[in-house]
Formats: sequence, C-alpha cells, structure tokens
Amino acid sequence: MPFSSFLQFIVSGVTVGATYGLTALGFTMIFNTTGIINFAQGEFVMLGGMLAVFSMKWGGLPLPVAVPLSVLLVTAMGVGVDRLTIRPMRGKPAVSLVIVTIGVSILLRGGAMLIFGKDTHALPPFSEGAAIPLGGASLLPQSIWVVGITLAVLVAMKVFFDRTITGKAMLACACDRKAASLMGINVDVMVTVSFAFSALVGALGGVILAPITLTAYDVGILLGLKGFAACILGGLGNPFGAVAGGLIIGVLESLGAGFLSSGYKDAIAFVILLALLFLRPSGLFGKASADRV
Amino acid sequence: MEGMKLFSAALLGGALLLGGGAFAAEPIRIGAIFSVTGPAAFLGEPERNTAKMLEDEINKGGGLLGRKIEVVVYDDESDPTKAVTAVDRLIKKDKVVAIIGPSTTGSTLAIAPKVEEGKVPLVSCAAAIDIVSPVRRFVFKTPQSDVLAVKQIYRHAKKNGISKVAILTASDAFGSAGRKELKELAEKSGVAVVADEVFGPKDTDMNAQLTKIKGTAAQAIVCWGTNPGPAVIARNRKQLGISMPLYMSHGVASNKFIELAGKENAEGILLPAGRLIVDEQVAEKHPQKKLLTKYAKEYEARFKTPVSSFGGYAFDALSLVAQAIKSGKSAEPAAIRDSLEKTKGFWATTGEFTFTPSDHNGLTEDAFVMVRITKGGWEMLK
Amino acid sequence: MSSNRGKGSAAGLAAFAAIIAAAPFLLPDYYQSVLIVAGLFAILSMGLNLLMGYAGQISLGHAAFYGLSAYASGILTTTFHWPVPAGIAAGVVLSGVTAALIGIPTLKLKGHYLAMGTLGFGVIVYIVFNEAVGLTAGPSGLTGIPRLSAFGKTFSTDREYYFVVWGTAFVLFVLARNLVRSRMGRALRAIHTSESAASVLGIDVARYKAFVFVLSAVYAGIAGALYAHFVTFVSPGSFSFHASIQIVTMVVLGGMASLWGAVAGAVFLTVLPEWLRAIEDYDILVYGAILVLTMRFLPGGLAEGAERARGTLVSAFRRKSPASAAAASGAEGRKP
Amino acid sequence: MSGSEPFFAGEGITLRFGGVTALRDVAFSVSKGTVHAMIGPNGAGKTSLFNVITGLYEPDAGAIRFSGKSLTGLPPHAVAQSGIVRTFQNLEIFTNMSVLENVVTGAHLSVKYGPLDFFLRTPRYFREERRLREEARAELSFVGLDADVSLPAAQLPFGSQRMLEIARALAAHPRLLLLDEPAAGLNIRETSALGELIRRIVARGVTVVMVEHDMALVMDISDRVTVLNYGEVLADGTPAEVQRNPAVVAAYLGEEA
Repeated sequence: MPFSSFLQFIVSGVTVGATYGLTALGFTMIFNTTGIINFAQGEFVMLGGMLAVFSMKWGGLPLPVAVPLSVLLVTAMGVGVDRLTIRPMRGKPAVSLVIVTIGVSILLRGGAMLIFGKDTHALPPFSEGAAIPLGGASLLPQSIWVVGITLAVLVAMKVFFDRTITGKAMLACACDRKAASLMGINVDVMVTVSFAFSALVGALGGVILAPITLTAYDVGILLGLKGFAACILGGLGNPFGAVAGGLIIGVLESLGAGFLSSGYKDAIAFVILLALLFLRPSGLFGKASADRV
Repeated sequence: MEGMKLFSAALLGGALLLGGGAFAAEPIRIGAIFSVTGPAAFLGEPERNTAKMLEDEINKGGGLLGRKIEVVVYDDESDPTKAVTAVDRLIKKDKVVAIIGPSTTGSTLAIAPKVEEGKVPLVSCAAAIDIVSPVRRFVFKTPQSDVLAVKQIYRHAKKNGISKVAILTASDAFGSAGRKELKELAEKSGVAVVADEVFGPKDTDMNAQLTKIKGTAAQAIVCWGTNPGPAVIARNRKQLGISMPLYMSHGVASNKFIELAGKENAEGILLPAGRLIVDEQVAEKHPQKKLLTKYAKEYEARFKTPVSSFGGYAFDALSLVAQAIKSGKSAEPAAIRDSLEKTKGFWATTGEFTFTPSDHNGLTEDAFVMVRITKGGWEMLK
Repeated sequence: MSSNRGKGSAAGLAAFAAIIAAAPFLLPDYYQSVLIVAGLFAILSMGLNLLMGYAGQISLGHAAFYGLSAYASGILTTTFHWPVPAGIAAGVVLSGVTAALIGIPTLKLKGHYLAMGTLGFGVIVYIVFNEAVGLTAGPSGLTGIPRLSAFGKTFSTDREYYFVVWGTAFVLFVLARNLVRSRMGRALRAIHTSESAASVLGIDVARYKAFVFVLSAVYAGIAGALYAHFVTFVSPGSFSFHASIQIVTMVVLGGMASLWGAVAGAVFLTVLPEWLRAIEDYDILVYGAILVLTMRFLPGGLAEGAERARGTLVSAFRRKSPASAAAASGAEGRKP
Repeated sequence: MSGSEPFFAGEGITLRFGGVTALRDVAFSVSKGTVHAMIGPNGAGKTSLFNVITGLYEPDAGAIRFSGKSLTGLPPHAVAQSGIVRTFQNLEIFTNMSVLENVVTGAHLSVKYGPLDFFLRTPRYFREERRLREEARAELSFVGLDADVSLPAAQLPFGSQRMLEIARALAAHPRLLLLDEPAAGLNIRETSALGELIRRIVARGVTVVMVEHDMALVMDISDRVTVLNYGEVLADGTPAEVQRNPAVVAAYLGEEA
C-alpha cells in the first residue's frame, strides 16, 4: 500500500472523525451536568443538516444564512427538549431519563421524516473549488471547513470553561451536582445550558458534514451511536477526550476499511467500545476511577 | 322517548346502508404490502403512491368487470415479521383476490409459504431471483432480475475493452444480491473481479474503499446499491480523481441520484436501466413509449418527486393483476393465478412480460437499456 | 396477607391460562399470526423486565440475543440438518453464553456500563448478520428454515404454533414469577434501589446482575428460536437497534417490575398497529410518544394504570351506591 | 499478635481520594460483646472507616482482622458473610419493597434453598419463606415496629425507617453490627428507645460499633470510645478517659468555635 493511500485514509478519517467528535462532545456536556446519556444527540446532528437543506429549499435562503439559522434553530430545540421532557423528570431514576431521551430521539426522527420526507438530500459545500492534492492524497475544501470549525469549537470551549462564570459553574455541576446546588449554582439553568450547548455542537457537526456525506432523516442513529462510542473512548465526561475519541475512531474506521475489511468497518467503533469497557472503563483519557461494586 | 326515536332511525339507516351495499357490486379487493417506512422506504413509498394512483385511474375508467377495485395497502415497515401478519390479514380478513408487493426480497420470501397455503396469487415487487426460482405456483414478480442487469454491464464493459473490474456493493439486500451475481457471472462474461469491496447503506464516506480500488489493476468500477451510498461514491470518486469508468446498477435510475451526486460528479456514469428513465428518448413507435411518458408525467405531477423505476414495479404488478382479471373474466384468486400465468407479450413500465409455468418473472434482457449520465440528464446508448 | 396473595396469584394464573386457551377460538382467524408474534414479544419483554424492571439494568442490545438464537437455530437446522429441537437448544445456549461473556465484565462496574456494552454488542452482532454471508446468507436473509417438529409431530398450522408459543410463554411466566417472589427476586429489587445496601447484606451484586442478565438473554433466545421456526425465514433487519428499542418500549409501557405488565405491553404494542392502520405513517411517532409520556405520567406503565383504574372504579362504585357501600364496609366507606 | 487476638481489629488503615487522605494509619480494636463508639467532628473519616470495613472502599494500606480471619480486600458481600453487617447514615431503605420484605431481604444469607427450589416451588421453598417471614416479624417487633408490615417502606416516618434498617441488619444475624449515626434525626424519646434497643442487641450476643454524634447516648451506652480527627485516631479509651483527654476537648471546642 503506497504512502499516498495511507495519507488518504487519514485525511478522510479525520474529516468524518471530527463529526463523531462533535457528537461525542454533545454526549459529554449533557452527561456532565445531568449524569444521563442523551440518546437524542444523534438527532441534533441530523437536524442540523436537514434544517439547513430545507431553509435553502423551502425558504430560499442563501447558504451563509441557512447554516447559522439551522444551528440556532437546533440549539433552541435543545432547550425545548430539556424544558419539555427532562426538567419535569428531575429526581427520577437515571433509567427513566435514559428511556425518555430514547423516546425523544424517536420523536425527532419521526417528525423529521413526516415533515421533510424520506429522501436523502445534499447541501452545497461552503466554498467552491476542486479537491486539493496533498502528497498524493486529495483533500476537499469542505474538509478544511470541518476540521477548522471543530478546532474553533474546541478553543471556544476551553475559553468558556476557563474564563466564564457559567463555564466554571458547569464544571462544578460536573464534579458534584449536590455540592454545586448548595453553593448557589442553579443546576436547572446549567442543565438547560448544557442541552443548548450539546444541540449546538451537534447541529454544527451535522451542518458541516452534510455537504460531504449527504443527509436524511435517519442519519442520526448511526452518527449518534458512533459519537457515543467516541465519547466512551475519550472517557465519559471529558470534553477534550471526546473530540480526540471521535478523531481516533474516524481514522481507525478509515484505516480498517482500507487495510482490513470494508464490510466490518462500522463494527470497529463498537469493538473498541467493548474492549474499553472490558479493559479500561474510564476511557483512554479519563481518570482511572470507574467504581467497582 | 327521544332516545328510542334516535335508535330506530339509526337502525333504519344501518339497514339501508347494508342493503345498498348488497345491491351494488362489491369492489374487487386487491391487497398490497409495501415497505412504506423503515430502511426500504425508498422502495415502498413510490410503490404505494403508484398503486394508489393506478387504483384511481382504473376506477375512473369504470373499474374491472363492471366493479370498482380497492387496493388495501399495509406497511410492513421493512420487517418480514410484519409482512407475515399483514398477509394473514389480507387473506383471511380483507379477503383479497390477489396481492402485490412486498417491496423487499426478505418479506416476499417470508410470506411466500402463506400465499401458497392461502392460494392467493402474489406479484412481488422485489428483485431477487430466489423469489421465482424455483417456481412457486402462486408467486410472480415484476422487477428485472439482477442477472439481466449484470449481463448488460459486463457486455458493455467487454465491448469497451475492459477485462478487470472492481466491485463495490452495498451491504444490504439489494447490494449483496448484486454482488453475488457480479461474482458468479464474471468468468462466463470474460471479466475478472480484481477487487471486492462493500459499503454500509448509511455510510458517509467511501474514500477508503475507493483508494484501495485505485491501487489495484481494475479498469472499471461496478457499484451496486441504492441512494444515498452510490451518490457518495460518485462524489468521492471525483474527489480522488479516479478516471476509470464507473458503472452503477439500476438501483439509482432516478433523477434523485443526479441531484445527490451533483451534476459534475455524476457525469459519464454508466448504468443499465428500464426505459422509464429515458422515456423521452424511446423511439416513438416503441410499445412502451406512451405508457412510460404518461406514468412519468402523472406521477411527477401528483407526488412532486422524480419518478423512479421502483414505483414502476408496483405499476406493473397491479397492471398485470388487472389485466389477468380482465382477460380471465373472473376475480377469483385461482382464476387470476391461471390467467396471470398465461400473460403473453404484455408491455408494462419494466418491459415485456411473458409468464409461463416455468417462468414467473417473464422478462428478457431487453427490459434494460444501457444509459449514460450526460450533463445532468440520461442518455440512452445504442 | 401472604396466603391471600398466594391465592390471588393462583387465580390470576388460572385466568391467564384460560385466556391463552380461549383466545384463538374467540378471535378471528387472522389474529393468529399476530398473536404468535405477540407471544414471542411477551417472552422477550418478560426476560428484559427481569433485568430492567427488577434489577434496574438496561440492555440496549436485546435484539442481538433474540437474533443470535434465531440465526443459530435456523442455520443448524437448515445448513447442517440438525433436528429442530436440537437447533433451538443450541440457539438458546448460544444466547446465554454470549450474555455471560458480555455481562460478567461490564456488570462488575457501577453505572450504566451494561447499557453501553449491550448497545455496542447489538450493533456488532447486526453487522455480523449482514456480513457473514457464507453463514447467515447476508442481508437477503436465510430461507427454508423448517417449521418446528418434535416428538414426531410437525407444528405446521398457525393454531398449533400459537399453543407452542403461548404455552412456552406461560411456563416462562410462571418461572419468572417464582423467581421474583424468592430470595433472588428480593435481591434483584434490592440491587435496583441501592447496590451498596444490597451488598452489605451479603448479596453478591455482580453475580446476581450477571445471572439475571444471562437469564433474560435465555428468554430472548427462546423467543428467537421460536421465531425462526415460525416465520421460516430470518433476515438481519428484524434484529436491529430499532428492534432492541421496541422491546424496551414494551417493558416501559407495560410497567417496570411487573410481569403482567410485560405481557400486556408486548401484546398491546403488537396488536395495536393492527387497529391503527389509518395512522401507518405516524406509528414511528407513537413509539416515541409512548416512551416519553409513560415515563412522565405513568412510570408504572399499564400495570400501574390498571391498578389506578381499578381504584377509581371501586371508589366511583362506592360513591354511586352509598347504601351498598355502607352496608358492605360500615365505617370505612365515608372518609372526607 | 500474642495471646488472645481481639475480636475485631483494624491496623494501619489508610485511604486516599486523589490528593486527599481520608484515613491515615488508623488502628483500633473491638472486644467481643461490647458497644464501641466512633466519634469525631464532621469529616473526620468515620463513615469512610465503615466503608473500608464493609468492603465498599478498598484501603490503600492497612489490614482488617475479624475473629481470626483477614477481611482486607474482601468485597462487601463476603464481609457480610463473615458476620459484619451495617446500617447507613443516609438511610438506604429498599423503597420498592414493603416493610416486611425489607427485613426478609436482610435475611438473604440465611436462606437455605437454591434456584431449583424457587423455580419449581418445592416444599423447602415454602418452608423457608414461612420461616423468613416469621423471623422478620420477630425482628420488627424486637425493634418496636409492630405497625402494618405490608406498608410500602417509603411511607414509614423517618424514625421508623431507622429502626427498619436496624431490623433489616439484625435479620442477617450479624456477629458485629455497625451502626452509622443511628440517632441522627431522632427525637429525644426515640433516642432513648434506641439506647435501650442497642443494649438489648448486645444482650443477644452481638457486638456493636457505632458512629454517633449524640454524646449523651455515646457516654451512656459505650464500653469504649475511639476519637477520630482529620482521619487519624486522636484518642482511644473508656468514655470517662476520653472525656478527660485534653486533645479531644480541644478538637471539639475547636470545631464548636
């Protein structure tokens, strides 16, 4: 296998992996403030792409307007999901909350299917131009957008957690919700913020990837599952680990399809997930402290 | 008192309704099972739409044997289990005289024993050859078998001096059926399969597979799948600057594919397709010409989405059943079956059907034409 | 009190058996296949309820155990010509053993690691069903699986098969009920509320969780093998993530920690779509709405709903006929 | 280890959470048939010590010996099997069960039937279940909870829930019973009943170790007191000795101030 092929696998892997990473980031944010796994996370990704497509198709909006609009709409939906389904369930066992998020994901997916139909759609790339040759591999301009926006999100998050009161409060919630509320942090608000944030990064992931990979009402399931695997890989609750986990899974999938078997490519993320659960449940970058009974 | 009056009025009304029903001829009930939702919805939705459209049209034209028809559609949600319960309901409760669909091979094979047992003819809209081979007494199908499509591709490739191909198939029922035929027919057609890659039907990136293929001796790529996978492949191929010819299956023969892949990425792709997609280029005097133009126009006007060959399968299935009822002058299941088997030279959207006791698909290779995508449109090759 | 409950439950079981015996004769013919499918789901959701409702552990990959057994029995009886009962036994054992391999390491951990492990496992199994074409016949599905035959008898009609499935469901119901009302049932419920408190009372939490997980996989395996020899065809689509969620929905709707609920949830969600043909495109929404609304307003599911309805009816009846109520239960009748 | 080994002994127990040392080199021993109190300001590590003893936490160093056997590193259920049972400071009642079922669950280890017995409902199953219920009722009346035993446990008032937890622990037939702040949240009358109950428990031959803040109760019923402060043993002796210990007085006054 020539080096250029290897490079190509890395390039494609990083592009797709960035979306897994953004999805994983969404899982992590909500897990940190609520302790639950939000199975509707993949649907935020789907909605990001679909709403952008349809604001162009039905609303006649140009791409630079449609994209931020779609991300904003999904963010608002994230808040709605929290207010309507999660907040009324406060104090209920985690099992119930997990089931509720599964229900919400079905509702969002079903709603998208009924409103937008079952067809697949394409979003135009953010910037025109042919593929850029790169040491024998080729790189789509959109890939640069994907990686750039992912990095920007990471930087913005770092600043948010380190420099703002809300960010610090969220970290406090992540450490100990009870203590945080005793210290006068409004946990409810923090949960809502985390849902908004997760929806936002999810929608961003969906909208930047849609020009490369197309979108449809049901793309959220697989993206959600893989994002979830990425989030465990990075250590549940660790935002930077989540993005790193996504990139690792993306690259491994691409290499796996290239060198092993393209048929089992989708299994790679989940084999990693199982191996981690068996061998190192705290994830690659987590604190090694998964409680044993 | 008031209640009593109301009651007797209701009783009277009910009696009138019942009586009325008994006097007018009962509609002929035809069952349909389509995967309207679930992963196979891309098949089931156009099929359901088409069946409903054709039902209206037949009724507007006075129905069959002086009776209206009623198409009872159930959604199997792409799940064979649901198809099994639906077929029981169609046969035992709705008492249908024939069934069209299901959309998928799995559902068809799952219900085949049931229709055989219930002695109701089934005209499936699923592609696999296993449905009619070996022949089941009551089971027919309308789509061209993959064998025919594969033969067309290999013949075209051979003619253009291609002897080594890479195959890239979807890991779903459609793709794996194609993969099987592509591998089996290769040697006989004088073509060698030098790379055998697959992709998940929901995969978003095929660069890895294509990069791998690029490194082999393949002279052409044959891709087998339904949207969106092949569209992603068309895009990735362009991105990687792969210049060898790309063949697709009839599974993408709809304008939707060009839209998804993007005009410039779809340029030059070759595929076998039913004439439906190139209806305007079909010679005026071709027996399918009028039929195809009318179906395509009406479908697109009514449902506001591009017509696909999948809807055509349901069109053909219902037309075949209607034709069998007319020619056999009976709407009894057994009579319909016998009459179906005698179908000869019946032109429908997919091709010319001639059923025999040993052939329940009844199409020839002529059902397909080779088509090239040119400037965002379809060009029929001679 | 306890003896009362014993009698009540015996009466309940007798009624259950009577309904099972009578249903195919009371309902129209075309319900038979629906009821068979409902019976298979009842077995699945009983098993999952032992795990989810009693022990409080979520499995998001239960369709994998269902499918493993269906495929194993299907392949062994078709490709390798095993007798059907041997195929079924092998399928069930396979499901159980696989569950042990997945469950033992993940259940040692606190938290929802089982949910994560089973979710990943479910996806992997689904991919294997699709890709191991030589063995499973791939996405097109495995055809020609024989109908169940045992003791020289082939259960070829739906009515015969109905009794096989529901007879099995009944036996499994009784066994599950016996488990729930034993030392082990109490241990599981203890684990559900507080793993720490359970463990300091001497309950080996990890072992019990693993046992009930394996048991629930065995239930799924039984349902899977019976499925294969009913439909005589298996394809990967029936065992996807969506199917796992469907089983979870049945448990949730029926009522966590209620075996009656598990049966009711399964029957309801299988039969309901038969009545709701009109909403066919919307039924995807129905599943979602059921999950959200049940959790929010009726966390005990149908079982709790029935309990509440009975309470309301009883009090409404008492209010309507104060004379009889007063006669029946003197002072207790009228409280403000 | 010369001569007679103590009934229960902890040696050099050290427990760290990340950078924080919750317990440092804690050593103490308990004689059979006594009431041994653990006192100390909040955060002194008393509950952590209980968690280490019962196997919920694994100590970073140290050894625990109980009637001649080492318990170090055993999982909680194995510790329970050896005869040590505890209650919790923040009640851990099984809220999804009735009062009676809670206590029956406590008797988990004493049940003498296997899976076959309960799956097939053999006579042994019925015999054992009857015995369990009778014993559970006896334990409930022993702690003074004669009320409706079929009531959901969550509906009991707080004080009764404390008693329920003790009954549940007693149903496990412990040889050493650990009570974590049994008087917290109880009123004066309930507290004095608790003191009397603990005496009756000891009279049954059960050794009691309790973490408690109620000094009156501690001084009244304890045979020996260990004082913890910042994760270390500050003092150890009879109630009277401990009360006179200047370091203890300082620690408590320091906390109060």
